[in-house]
Formats: sequence, C-alpha cells, structure tokens
Amino acid sequence: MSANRWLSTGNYFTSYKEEQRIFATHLDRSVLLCFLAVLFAWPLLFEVSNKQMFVIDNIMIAMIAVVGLNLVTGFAGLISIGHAAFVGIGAYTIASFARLLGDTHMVLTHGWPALIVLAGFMGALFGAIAGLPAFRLKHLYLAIATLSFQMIFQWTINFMDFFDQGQTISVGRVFWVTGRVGRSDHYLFWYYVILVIIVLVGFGVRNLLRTKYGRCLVAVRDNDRAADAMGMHPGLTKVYAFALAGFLAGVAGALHAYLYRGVGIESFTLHHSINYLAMAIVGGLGTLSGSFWGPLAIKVLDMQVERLSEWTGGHLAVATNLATALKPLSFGLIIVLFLMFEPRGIANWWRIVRSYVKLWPFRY
Amino acid sequence: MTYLTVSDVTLTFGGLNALTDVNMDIEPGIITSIIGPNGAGKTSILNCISGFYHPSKGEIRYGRRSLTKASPHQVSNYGIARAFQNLELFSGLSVLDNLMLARHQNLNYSILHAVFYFGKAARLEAENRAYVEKVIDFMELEPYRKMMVGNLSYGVQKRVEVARALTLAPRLLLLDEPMAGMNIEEKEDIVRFILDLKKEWNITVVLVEHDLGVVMDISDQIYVLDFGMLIGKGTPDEVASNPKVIDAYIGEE
Amino acid sequence: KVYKLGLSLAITGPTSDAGNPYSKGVEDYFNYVNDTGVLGDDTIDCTIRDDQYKNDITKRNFEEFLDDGIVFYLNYSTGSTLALKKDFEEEKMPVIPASFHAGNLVDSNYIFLPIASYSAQAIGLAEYVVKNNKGDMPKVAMFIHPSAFGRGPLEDVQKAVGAGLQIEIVEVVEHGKDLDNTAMLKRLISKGVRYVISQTVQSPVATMLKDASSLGLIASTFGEEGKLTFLGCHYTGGNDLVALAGDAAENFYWTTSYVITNEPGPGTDAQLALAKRYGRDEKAANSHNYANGMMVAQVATEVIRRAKAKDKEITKETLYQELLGMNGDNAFQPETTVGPVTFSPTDKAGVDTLQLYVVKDGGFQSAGKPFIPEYTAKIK
Amino acid sequence: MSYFFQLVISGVVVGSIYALSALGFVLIYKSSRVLNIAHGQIIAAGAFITYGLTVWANLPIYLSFVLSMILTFFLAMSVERIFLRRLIGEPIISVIMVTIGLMSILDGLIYLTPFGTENFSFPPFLPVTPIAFFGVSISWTQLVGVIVTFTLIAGFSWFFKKSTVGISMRAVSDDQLASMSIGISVPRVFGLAWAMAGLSAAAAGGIIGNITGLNFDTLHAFGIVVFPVVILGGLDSILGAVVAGIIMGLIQQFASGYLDGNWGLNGTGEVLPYIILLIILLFKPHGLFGIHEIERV
Amino acid sequence: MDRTSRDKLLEVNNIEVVYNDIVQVLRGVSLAIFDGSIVALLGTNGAGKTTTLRAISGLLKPENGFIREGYVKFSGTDITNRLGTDVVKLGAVMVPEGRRVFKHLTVDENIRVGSITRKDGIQKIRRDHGAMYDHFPRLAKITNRMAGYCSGGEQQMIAIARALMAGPRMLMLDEPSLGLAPLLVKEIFANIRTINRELNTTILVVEQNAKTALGVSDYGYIMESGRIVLEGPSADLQENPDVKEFYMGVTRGGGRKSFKEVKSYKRRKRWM
Ligand SMILES: Nc1ncnc2c1ncn2[C@@H]1O[C@H](COP(=O)(O)OP(=O)(O)OP(=O)(O)O)[C@@H](O)[C@H]1O
Ligand SMILES: Nc1ncnc2c1ncn2[C@@H]1O[C@H](COP(=O)(O)OP(=O)(O)OP(=O)(O)O)[C@@H](O)[C@H]1O
Ligand SMILES: [Mg+2]
Ligand SMILES: [Mg+2]
Repeated sequence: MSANRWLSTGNYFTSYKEEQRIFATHLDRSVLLCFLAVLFAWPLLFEVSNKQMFVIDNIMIAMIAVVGLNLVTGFAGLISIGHAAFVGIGAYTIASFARLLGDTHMVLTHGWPALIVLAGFMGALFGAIAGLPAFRLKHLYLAIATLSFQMIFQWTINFMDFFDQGQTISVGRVFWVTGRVGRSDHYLFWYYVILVIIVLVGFGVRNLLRTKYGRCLVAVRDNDRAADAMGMHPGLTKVYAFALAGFLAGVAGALHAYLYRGVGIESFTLHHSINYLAMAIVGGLGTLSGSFWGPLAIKVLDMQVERLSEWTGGHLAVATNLATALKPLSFGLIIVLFLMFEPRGIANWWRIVRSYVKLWPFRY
Repeated sequence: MTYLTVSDVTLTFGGLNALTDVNMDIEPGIITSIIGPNGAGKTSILNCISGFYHPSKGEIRYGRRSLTKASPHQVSNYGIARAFQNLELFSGLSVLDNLMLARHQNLNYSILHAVFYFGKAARLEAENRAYVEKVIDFMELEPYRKMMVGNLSYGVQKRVEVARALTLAPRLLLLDEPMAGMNIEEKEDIVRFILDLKKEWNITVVLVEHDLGVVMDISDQIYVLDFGMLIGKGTPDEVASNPKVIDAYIGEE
Repeated sequence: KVYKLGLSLAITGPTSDAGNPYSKGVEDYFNYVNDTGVLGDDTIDCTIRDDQYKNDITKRNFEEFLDDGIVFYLNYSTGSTLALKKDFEEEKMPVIPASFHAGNLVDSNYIFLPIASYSAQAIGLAEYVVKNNKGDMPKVAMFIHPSAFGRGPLEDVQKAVGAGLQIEIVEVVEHGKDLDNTAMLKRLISKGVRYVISQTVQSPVATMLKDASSLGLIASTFGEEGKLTFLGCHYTGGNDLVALAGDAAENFYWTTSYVITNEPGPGTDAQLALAKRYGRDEKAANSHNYANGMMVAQVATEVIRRAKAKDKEITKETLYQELLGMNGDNAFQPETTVGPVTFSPTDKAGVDTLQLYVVKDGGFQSAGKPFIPEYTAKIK
Repeated sequence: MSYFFQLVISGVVVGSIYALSALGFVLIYKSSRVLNIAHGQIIAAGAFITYGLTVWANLPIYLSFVLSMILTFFLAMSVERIFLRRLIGEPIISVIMVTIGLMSILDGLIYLTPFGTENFSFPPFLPVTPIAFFGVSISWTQLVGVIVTFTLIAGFSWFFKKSTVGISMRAVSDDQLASMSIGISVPRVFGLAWAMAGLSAAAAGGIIGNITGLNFDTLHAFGIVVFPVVILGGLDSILGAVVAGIIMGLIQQFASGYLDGNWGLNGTGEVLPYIILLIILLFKPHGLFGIHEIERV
Repeated sequence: MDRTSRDKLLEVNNIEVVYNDIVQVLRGVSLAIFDGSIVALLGTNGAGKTTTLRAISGLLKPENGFIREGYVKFSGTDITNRLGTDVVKLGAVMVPEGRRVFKHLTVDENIRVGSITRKDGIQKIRRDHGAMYDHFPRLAKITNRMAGYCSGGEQQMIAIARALMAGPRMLMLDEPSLGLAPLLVKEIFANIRTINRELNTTILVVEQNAKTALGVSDYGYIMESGRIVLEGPSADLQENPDVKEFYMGVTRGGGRKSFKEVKSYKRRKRWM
C-alpha cells in the first residue's frame, strides 16, 4: 500500500488485510476521532438544561436499540415487531432488582454497570427465545410471531403483581466515584455513560459486520437454503440474530430504566416497537450509520411537531383537531416519503456526502 | 477414504415416487454422471445426498458417515459441495461476498475476536480472501468480482454457482446441470474446470447434465434414471448402446 | 410579579376527549385571573404542555417546568402521577392531578386530589345502592378498567365490604375490547346481580349498555327486579357517554363532585360565562371536564392569593403550606363543585361531597342531594 | 347450559366479524404479498363515511351502507395509487413500513374530522328486541353482520377461484415478471386488490360501528386485533379467514366466559389468541390454510 | 426464403439499453423480423440476448433499464419503452428465461390466465384453451397439478401455451431448451415449428443450442457483448466455419470435437 495513507486518492492495496480496514486512510480515522472528542467535550463547554440533556440521552438510548433492530431486520431481514418488548426485558431486569431488594439497594445504585450488562444478556436470552419460531416460520408469519411476543410480554407485565401490574416501578439514584449522582447532574452523567456504550457498540458491530458473524446474517436474509448449503445452520443463525438484537435492546432498556429512574410498561408497547422500526427505516435499513441517523431524525421531528401542535392547539381557537392530527400526519408522512423517494434512508445521503468530500478537491 | 453409497433410496412426495429403490456406488476421484429425462429424479437424488430431502426409505453413506438424516449444513461440513440447478445464489450480494460466504466453516474464530477484530479474525479473513481470489480467476470471474450477482446474466450466474461450490473446497462435488444455458465454448470452459478438478485436486464429481456430448466425453461412469428408477448404468459406451436408455432419453439420431 | 405554573396533559392522543376541555378550563381561568386582576397586578404564567397521555413525555415536560422554576404543578393521568411521585417528593412540589386515584396519595405528601377519589366515588355509589335497594342484600358486579385506574378503587370497595358495607360483590369484570357482552350480561343476571358499578372510561361502558338495552336488561326504575341498574364513576359519565350509547344510556347513574350545566345554578352560570368570555364552543363549555380544569385553576389561584395576603413570598413551600391549611373555616368553595375543598396533612382529597346524576331523556340530571360517603373514612 | 350456547353463538358472531375484518388483509396479501397494517384505519373510515351519509346527508341507512362501500372502494384504490405504486418491486419490509406510515397518516386525517376525538352512535334502524331461542339470544345487528360477512366471503372466494381476473391476481403474487410478460398490468391488479379490501373494510366498519358505537380508538384497534386471525387462517386464504375468525371468536368468548375472574386471571381474551396462534404456527407454519411456498432447490 | 416479399413485423433499429442509468448493455442492436418467419438469436453469455427480448417486450422497466437510443417498431407502431401490457395487446409475447410458470396455480389456470388481455369473446378463448391441449398432449394429462411440481419440460410447455393464449402475432422464446432433455428439446422445437406453421405465428427464439435453433429457423443473428456481429439465413450460418466451431462444436475437420481434448488455454473467437 502506498506509503502515504494521508492521501485519500492514489492509494492501492497490496494485501487483502489492508483492503478490509475500516479506515482506508489516516484522514478518515482522525476525522472520526475529532468528532468523538467533540461529543465528549461539548457539554462541558456549553450550558445545557436538564431537559435538553434528557432529550439527547433519550435519542442516544434509542440509537442503541435501533442498532439492534437493524441487525435483525435490516441485515438478517427478519421483521421484528416486538423490539420494544426486548427493550422492556432489559428495563424490567433492573426493575426486578428494585422490587426484590428495594429501589435504593447497593446492588442497584453501585452495581449498575454490571446490571446493565446483565440486562443485555437477559435481552439476548429472551431475544433468542422469541426467535425460536424462526426455525419454522418465515416472512410475515415470523413477523407476527414477534408481534405475539410483544403482546404476551405486555399482558404478562400488566397481569403480574410482581411487576406492579405495569405501573411505574421506581429505581433509585446511582453512585459514581464522586458519590451519589444528584438531580443536577443526573442527565449529564448518563449522557457520558450512554456515549461510551454507543462508541463501544458502534465499533463492535462495525467489526462484526465484516466478519463471518455479520456476513451470515445477510446470507440468511438473501437465501437461507443456500446459506444452509454453505454450512451455516439457518435456524440457529436467525436465533443468533434475534439474540444479538435482544442484547442491544436489553442494554438500551437498562439505560432507560436508570435514566427515567423508573420502569413502567407503557414505555415498551407495540407503539414503541413500530417507532423503532420507523427509525431503522428512515435511517436506512441494513446500514450501521442509519441506526444513528434514524432515531435522531424521528425524535427531533417529533419534538418540533409537538411544539407546533401545541402552538396551534393554544393559539388557533378551533384547532385542537388540527393539533391532534399534526403528529401522526408528520410521522406517517416522513416514513412514507422516505420509502417512496429515498428507500435507502438518510444513510444514503450520508454516503453521497462522504464520497463527495472524500474526492474533494478532485471530483471524479 | 471417502466413498459414497446410495442404497435402495426411495423418495415420495404425497402420492408420487420421485425415486424408487435407487442404488449408486461412487468411487473417489472419478466423474460420475446422472442422466435421464426431466422429472426423472436427478435433482432429487442430489437433494437426498446433500440433505435437502430425506429419503423415505433406504440409506446414503459417505465414508463412515450416514447422510440419510443429515441436514445440508452438516453435509457441507463433511466436505460435500453442491451447485444448484435453479440458481440459489445470494442475489443481493457481490460475487466476492457470495464466495466469501462459502468459506464460512473455514473462518473458525470466536465472536469476541470478531467484535474486536484482532489477531485470528483479521488473519483468517485475509487468508480466506486470498483463497477466494484464487477461485475467482480459476473461474474467470474477475470482471464481475464486485458486481451484484442478481444483475448478472443467467450464464454468468451459473458460473458463479459452480465457483461458489468450489470455494467450499469439497472432496465431493455435486453439479446439477452446470452447463445449462451455455454455448459450446463456455461448456468447454466448465468441462476444463471439471477435468482439472479431477486431475489436480483429485475431487470426486457427480454431474447431472443433459448435454450428451459432454456427458459421454468426460464421465467415467453414468447412471440413467427414468421415473425415479435406475434404467441403466455403466461406462458411456455401454449406456449409449443400451436400448432402454435410447428410447427413454436419447432418442434416435 | 409573575408566578410560573406548569400543566402537562393529554391535549391529543387517547383520553384527549377529556384532556381537551380540561386544558381549556385551566387556560381560560388563568387568563381570567390575569385579565381581571384577581391577584392585583401580579400574573400567573401557566405553561401548558401536551403529553399525549404518555408518561415519558410527561416526565420530559416536568423536567422542563423544573428548569423554568415553577412553583405549582398540575398533572393529568394516573400513570404519570404515579410515575413522577418520587420526583414530586424530591422536589417538594405541590401537585394537583386530574386523576382521582387514591393510590396517588400512598406514601406521598405533595399530591392533592381535587375531588373525592375514585374509591370514594365507587363506595359512594355502593352506599347509594344499599340505601335505595329493596329486598335483601344487593348483589353487585364491578366493571373496571384493566389497570391501576380500575383496580385501585375495586380494592377499596372490597375493603369497605370488609368493614361492613352491606353489598355482595358477585363478580369483577376487567373489560377488554369486547365486541359482544351478551354472554357476560346473561351471566350476571343468572347470578342474580342487580347492580353494575363501572370504573373505567366511556366507550366500553357504552358498548355494554347497548348490549344490555338490546337484550332489554336495563332497569327502568332503580334496582328493578331481574334487570340491571348501571352506575359509574367520574370518567364513565358525562355528555360523551350519551353521545356514544345513545338511548341505551337512559337510567345510567353517574357520580362526580362537579356541577353539570344541564341544571341552572351559580356554578353553571360561572362556567358558561367563562367559556363565553374566551369564545369556547358548546361542547367544551358544557363539559364537566371544563368545570374540572376551571376548578383546579381556581384552587391554585386561591392558594397563591392566600399566601400573598399573608405577604409570604410565593414558593413551592409556601403554597404547599397554604394547601395543607385549606380546611375548617379556611375551606375553599370553588364555583363548579358541589362542596367545599378541604385539604389537611391527613386528608389530601379536596371536595369530599359527591352528587349523583341520572340520564333522563337524553341528558344527565341530579338524583338526590349531595352526600359524603361514610365508608371512605372507615377504611382509612 | 344455555350459557354455554350463548358463548358459542356470541363466539360465532364475533368471529364472523373478525373474519370480515381479516378479509381485507387477505385480499391485499393474496395478490401483492403485502400486509396492510393500516386496514384498521380504513375500517374506521368506512364506518365514519356510513355514519356521515346516514346522519348528515340523511340517506336511508342501507343505501348509505352500500354507498360507503363504493366510496371506500375508491378511497382504498387511490390510497394504493398514491402511496404504494412507486414501491412495486421494493423489498416487502419497505412496503409494510409504508402501510405503517399510512396508518399514521390516516390517523391524522381522521383526527381532522370530528370523528377523531368525538363519539357518535348510529341511529337504531333494526328491531332492538333480540332474536331469542332456547334462552340464547342474538341481536339483529349481529345477525345482519353475519349474513353480510358470509355473502361477501362467498363472493370473493368465487372470484379468486373461477374468474380469469381473480386468477391473474393470484398469478401476480406468484411471479410479477412472468405476469407482466403475458400482459397482466401489475399496478392495476394491486389497485383492484386494495379497492376490494376497502369495500370489505367499509362493510366491517359499518357493522362494528353499529355494535360498539363510533369511537375511533375502538374501531382502528381492529386492525391489530385481527392479526392473529389473519395469520392463523393463513395469510392468503379466504376460507382460512373465516375458520380462524370463528375459532378466535370462540376462544375469546370462552376465555372471558370461563377463565376471567377465576384464578386471578383477567383480560385473557386479549392475549390467548396470540398464544394459541404461536402454538398452532409451530405445527402449521403457514397457518391453517395458507399455501406452502413450493421450494424446489 | 425470400425476405423482401414479406413485410417487416418487427423492426429493431440500433437500440442502446442501459441498466440503472449506468450499465450499458446493448450498443446499437438492429433486427428485422418478417411476418411468419422463425428467427434465431444466438450469442455468448452476457451478450445481451435476454436484454434484447426485454427491450422489445417492454420488460426492461422492472429491471430498471431503458432504451436510450434507437427505436423498436412492431407492425408499424413504435413500441420503444412502452409498457409490457401494451406490447402484449399489440401481439408480441415473450416467454421469459428459465420457465417462469406460476408455481401455485394449476396447469389449467396457468394456461387460462394467458388470455387475460384478450377481448374477443369467451367462446373463442375457450376454443383456443382446448387447442393448447392438442398442441401439448402431455399437459392434458396433468391439468390440475400445481405447475410448481411439474418437471422442467412440462413447465416449458406450460409457459409456451400460456403465452400462446394471448393470441400473439409474434412469440419470443428465451432459451426454451434450457435444462431440457434431448428428447424434449426435439419435441419443443417440433412444437415451435408447428405453431409457426398452423397459427402462422412469427417466432423469435434465443438459444444456446445453436445446432437445433439454426435447424428450425429461417434467419439467424449472432450477438457478442451488446452488438450483432453476424447475421444471415440460417442455412448460410450453419455453413460458416466460425459458427460451426464456436457454436456447434464442430472441428475444422468437420468431425465433432470431443470435450476430452479441450485445450487448457483459452482461445475465444471474437468478431471485433
Ligand atoms: N419438493 C417437491 N414436492 C413435490 N414434488 C417434487 C418436489 N421436488 C421434486 N418433485 C417431483 O419429483 C420428480 C423428480 O423431480 P426432479 O427435480 O428430481 O427431476 P429432474 O430429474 O431433476 O428433472 P430436470 O431434469 O427437469 O431437473 C418430479 O416429478 C417432481 O415433480
Ligand atoms: N437488471 C440488470 N441490472 C444490471 N445489469 C444487468 C441486468 N440484467 C442484465 N445485466 C447485464 O447485462 C448483460 C447482458 O445480460 P443478458 O441477460 O441480456 O445476457 P444474455 O445474453 O441473456 O446472457 P445469457 O445467455 O447468460 O442469458 C450482462 O452483462 C448482465 O450483467
Ligand atoms: Mg433437475
Ligand atoms: Mg439470457
């Protein structure tokens, strides 16, 4: 490979190892590093209100969940209409501890990093269980099986006294080396926790995708009989996909539980599952970067529309109907428009922009 | 030492018998052809060997192993590869990825290696990539390397199909009409591949093919199926002169 | 000065049919306060945020309000009130929700219910049944919402029965999206049930009433032999029920602490006047939820007024104290309720008085005098 | 005992209404392999249109019932035209996602009308006294519902089995390219499929609206409620829709009739269909009557 | 035969086809097909034969390709980039590559649905429907079998019968002999000939099996990488030494070249 990996053009690979690098050039890498640095630094530089931080945290949690969904639905092509349930599993793992030991017990408040990972594994476990039908079912039949899982999950939580019949189970404030994380810096603290996790997830999945563990997902999506003939067990591969998705969902759920300091069923309903799907689509199915764009786009849109509908509701006398209509309308429109005009999602714009910038100043 | 035996295999679908009491012995390192009219059960027998169908009666043995109940991924792990009659490619992926997928079993690193992409993972990926490239220029697929398979013409896809089977680096190779939709010239290429495989890599080949020219020229032994039953076997000359075979399949010239 | 308040409720989404008029009531009354100088030249700035009946959004709104430094918070749904209870405690924030769920008050000091809890309402209905039932011990069925909102009151009624309330709860029905209640109704009849007490929202009740009437099972007189008399708490009734169930709503008994505009009275006049002043349509103006919002706003204003009068500085704390002090001869009588608001460290339910209404030819009208259920005290 | 029979009757009644709602899904899936998540909204629209025609345009209810079927026929057709045309040939998940988006859009549009938040009920037009026999009773509305359901279902099954157009619709779902090669206009087929689904939706809406009263949440919830029915029957089988519908109807009635209230169970009618569904799918991966993909390698 | 005496049914005037707006596949292809004739189109893999047929029968769009240059005329009307449906209505029907029958329809339904575009009365359609079973007696035995379970040859016959039900003036077959046993190939091509004679249907057949194809056809075209490189009456083509060697596997000596002796080095013949 040409000595100077700073140049973005005129590089040619001399070994396959090089071709498989994530970053073709030092440039890409350093750009990314700078970006990360900014992400870590900005809250210290600017004044951020709790509410804003809260919103940002929410978006980032959604990102983690959507990466999971994208793996199972985007890459492995298994439509999952039960993703919120897996997120719920993660959250209720934390909640169970709160119920068993009390919401301010050491395990919860000090052992949170361990619990978050544990929640991930619970998610993976249930993901695998919910994925079992994939052994026999295909396409929509499988999709509805995941829907069933969603429904059964909701019903079970609503039914069981242990989970307070779906009412919010509160989770205490956590501790950090600096001591108890109080209300003032609660959201900032979790911002950093989530950020670290996202970075880990991002790189992990990126790597996974260029190995057989990523390729086999795409294989079962494209043609699972052929995949079978290539020596991978299609059933197991699909279950593995669900487990993977479940893991990330579980982590997201745990974070949700800690961020809201409470777990209630109504944050994990079918409606949320559909939202996650929408995010994955708008971001770009089958792309990693899409999993980050999607939640950002959808949530920001949501907030703006909320403002708008409040304004109309408040200021125009007869406009309550309009106000009510705005949100579903915009939500629906954005999904439909994207699918109609940019089926590959925002990720595709991202790709175009990047290839443009890469070649700058010499275009084509 | 590998050795494939098919003993009184019967396969039924609802009413009809796709195969009835079929027997075959396949020596290592030879080219065996299976011919017969459409619907005779050629593909079915390959399906039984490669584990897509399970015979309702009889047994299939490969060396010490029994393939009767094995499922496709097991079979391919035993070193038996298969090229399909009706293309079964990953049509959404590039030719390269299609072949990399065939290296699945050879990439034995843990998911942790994969997540952090260090050591073993990186090394094996590169090695196998090299192997794939070898197959690509063996099959002369260079121009298509990065193209989406679904967009290739039928004939080229057929070639990818064979290439992918090779990439599995099998001991026993099952080819189901690899030359359908090719003209003489291209058939010659494939034939050359097959002969090379036999000579250089000493791979055993089972070939299903309708082009009698090819079959008669290159196969060491031929089985003839009709309505799921063996109606003839032997060397090309024996088969060619077998009257049953002639009126069931070849027809008068 | 400007006093910051916050209200988060379902202007859109589920239950917005109740939330909408409610928010209008609150908004209009605060405007009225500012326009007519009820607080001298001080004004109330109440931010109203839509939460679409979603706890997560409610939480976000509350955080925003905290950032703005509100001194008094108005909340809406049962779910979010329970979910935010901990935060209210931490923040020492006085809160009045639109949910009358008794559970809101459990280990909480800062939540105040505007009127008698659902439990009190249900018990009230039960007591009314006992009083007006002819013959032996009345057999009752409870028809409840599948959630805390429905289950909570049920438990309290059962407690009341334990404490000696003379009814027999034969069956409890948690409704789903049932298309056909024929079987259920027949079952109740066959078990000798005479009264059905509902604690849920209008639409399932409407479905049930329609089936009942098509089966000819609705009692034409209270507690009629071999028929069913239907009764329900605050959120089962109102004009929406009549709209949904049509004629089937006849003889449905409903209890709440608010006056209704079908009947003349100072409350009605005040309510209609306010609605008129701010150009609200018929529907909103006549909604009991409008009355509800109006009353809550009134209470908030009242505590601020009182704190000012004692020229205390207006803070969460002072307002909280004023609320706690709102009893005895400090009790406060809003315009749109059938009784005075009384709060104390031990009693955080505002208006304890209930009024029973019944549907006669397509409209609700009061049945009997306002009353205070006895067993609510007994089961404390 | 009569209680048992009552449950059976109610089960069948409710079931056939499920079947009618499920029919819409089947019609669309049968030709385009798409699951229209927004069907619930179309059902609601049908109901509202019927109401509007009856009460506001005060037409005789039967007339407006038919009219709204026609209107919804074209409504659905134009929905397909506007939103789904461009997606012919896109991966199935995208198309399904579009219907999800569609669901929200229709929600929005309906919220713009009074029906979105307010509640209405049809004027009674059938004898209120139910038909009673052996202590079992069934209301006229329900009876009409059952009759309408079965006529529609019979009609559509004939159409797909016997008429050339019907067959061509099945052909499209089988192999779009091949159908184009013999001159089937795929877009027109999809349009027709949606239109027919719309028609059935209007029928369903009218009937459900009469039973529950017109509350938007209740009505469009049907889109989701009938999923288990659709899948259990096998996505592309009309007969399946009927059988599954009735099975689910019975299950729900018996669940709430015998399970609920005992052993602290409640609301089992909501979840049981899904559990049953999963169990049955394990044995019949294509539902009870769904066609098996012919997979010959 | 004398080509000028007949009128041109199909005229393809050096068309260029691109897929996905970038991949150019046809680089100026021209064909002229006369009414009632049988024309063979031969060529290596990826030459663009299928693409040519798609271009004629308006099936490029679903593959998102289109005709960028040149025009296609069918019996006088310009059908460049027209929809498949219209083309079929005009009377040009294509039988796609790899026997795309409707797997889940019965044989009978498959054939019947072919008549979808026809407007000329049920009786006539019924009659033709019956006639198909006379053309393909094999199918008469299995009218109610799911087409998906039929053997390769049967499927090919179904596909052809289905296309014929549209009552085409010109039938386009894409590799009809693909994966068929020799006997069947004979049978199919016999059918093709009779169809051409009895129904007087013009036929354009894409083939790999040059020998058979040139055997039945009156005129032949040979494609290489997007261009027509050789054309002429089939009889002449059969005599052309290059065609002989590279498409019919006949050695210069004249004898059939054995596959055993294929050389390990490549020696592709290209006409450009
Ligand atoms: N999955 C299946 N279900 C039902 N019948 C099947 C199935 N697979 C094959 N058959 C039947 O088994 C018989 C043999 O089919 P097979 O594909 O083996 O024939 P073949 O010899 O490969 O024909 P061809 O040369 O056309 O490929 C046929 O009659 C076919 O209809
Ligand atoms: N949908 C498509 N998108 C992009 N390229 C395509 C597409 N279809 C075909 N091609 C390209 O066009 C060229 C010609 O394809 P075509 O199928 O016409 O060849 P062919 O002559 O039919 O070959 P064969 O004999 O193998 O069928 C091939 O190189 C193929 O890669
Ligand atoms: Mg075969
Ligand atoms: Mg081709």
